[in-house]
Amino acid sequence: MSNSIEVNGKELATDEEGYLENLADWEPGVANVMAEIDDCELTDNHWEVINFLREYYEEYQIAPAVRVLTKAIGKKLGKEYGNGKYLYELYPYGPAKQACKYAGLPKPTGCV
Amino acid sequence: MSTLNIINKSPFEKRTLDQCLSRISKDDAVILIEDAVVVAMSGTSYDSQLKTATADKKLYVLTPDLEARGLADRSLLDGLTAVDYKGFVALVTEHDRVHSWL
Amino acid sequence: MEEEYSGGVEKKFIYINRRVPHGTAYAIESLETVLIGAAFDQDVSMLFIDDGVFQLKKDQNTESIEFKNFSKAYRALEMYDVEKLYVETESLQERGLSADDLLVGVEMIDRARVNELIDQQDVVLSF
Amino acid sequence: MKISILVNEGPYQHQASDSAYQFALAALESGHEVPRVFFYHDGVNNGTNLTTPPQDDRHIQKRWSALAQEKGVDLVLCVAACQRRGMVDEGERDRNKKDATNVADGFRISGLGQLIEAGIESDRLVTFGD
Repeated sequence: MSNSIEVNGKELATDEEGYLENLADWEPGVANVMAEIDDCELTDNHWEVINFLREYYEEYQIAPAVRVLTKAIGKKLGKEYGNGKYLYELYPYGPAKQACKYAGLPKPTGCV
Repeated sequence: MSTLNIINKSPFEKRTLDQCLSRISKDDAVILIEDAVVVAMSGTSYDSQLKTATADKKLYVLTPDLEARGLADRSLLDGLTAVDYKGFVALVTEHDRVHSWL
Repeated sequence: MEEEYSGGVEKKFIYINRRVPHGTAYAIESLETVLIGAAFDQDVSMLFIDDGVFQLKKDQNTESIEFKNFSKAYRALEMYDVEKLYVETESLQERGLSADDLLVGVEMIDRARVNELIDQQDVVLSF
Repeated sequence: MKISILVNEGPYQHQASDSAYQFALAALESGHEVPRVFFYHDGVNNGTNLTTPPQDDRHIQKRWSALAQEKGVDLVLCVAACQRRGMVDEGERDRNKKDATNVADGFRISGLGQLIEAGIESDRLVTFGD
């Protein structure tokens, strides 16, 4: 029944959708392994988002809303990147779901 | 513009009623429901404080909750009006907003 | 209201917080509502009175009780365009606190003015 | 007038859910609309179909469900509160790989946005809780 991924020789428990059970298990290798499973190669642009999410979560203890994320990315990388289209191209399964998963943030509740 | 304030706690246990009364204006109203109805009768230690409040504000009490607590036949504090659920609904519509002091 | 909210109805919402955090879930659930509600582009205010002022107390450390330290999220409210945070002066004073004890910038408001603030609102959510 | 309701407490422990129900009934009888009742915090427990109160007690869940079926009141359970408290509909069962559901007829699970929307679209929002 239990799910897990293997990262640098360590077995890390995940839930059925692939989110880490224990957020403290996160290390950069986690994102790479998860992306591999999704057939996705992580570029620097992907990492920008992952790092932003981790810093944001560390500071505020919440995952940012997508519009807060887009605004922040736009501020960081330039206006042309500050839109949902850019984020969805990077994370076709949805920035909230997929990027949060790679970044080791809690699974969004599906609120709104 | 006026607010209907809902109080549902006994003032003998919680300070909610005091906290509400210290902030609302004379155009506002208060309805006592659930356990808050225990302060609606005359002769409690809240008597004088509530009389001061009813001097310029409208106070109501929900009859079904009063009945359930065996207090329906006691004389209500002067200036306090008893309403049923339909009366409660009417109060909600007559005021601009409702604030439940939970 | 005839219009749909998507049609641009903007109402004034006030979230009134009157409880100490952690003993009950009201503080965090109020905050979650505000954060979700921010997506609706309404005019949002948060008011902290009575024990609610403790929600904004600096230096909360919830590690030992194994709770999430959601107090940090109040500092994110600005990014959600929730900029109107009011704290009642008397509530702070009664509890031996001052504005310096708070983890975020707020507007102090006297008890006598609380009613004025509530009187401007369309919807009151109290937790 | 459109009057929506917020219920923050579960059944039986506190009078809040009963008060909300009596209020909703009176509002409908007075000719008002009750477009939505939103259940938050422990209030989501009002929507479980697994309760079996004794026959001489009121059946809080069935009463709410009847209100939904007979009067078209939209009963919404907050998804985040449901996930914490084990309220599961088919969507949540599949999404979180649980093996059962317990959301009663007439109730649906959705987000907090439904509460905000009720606040925007209704003329009044009345809260019942502890």
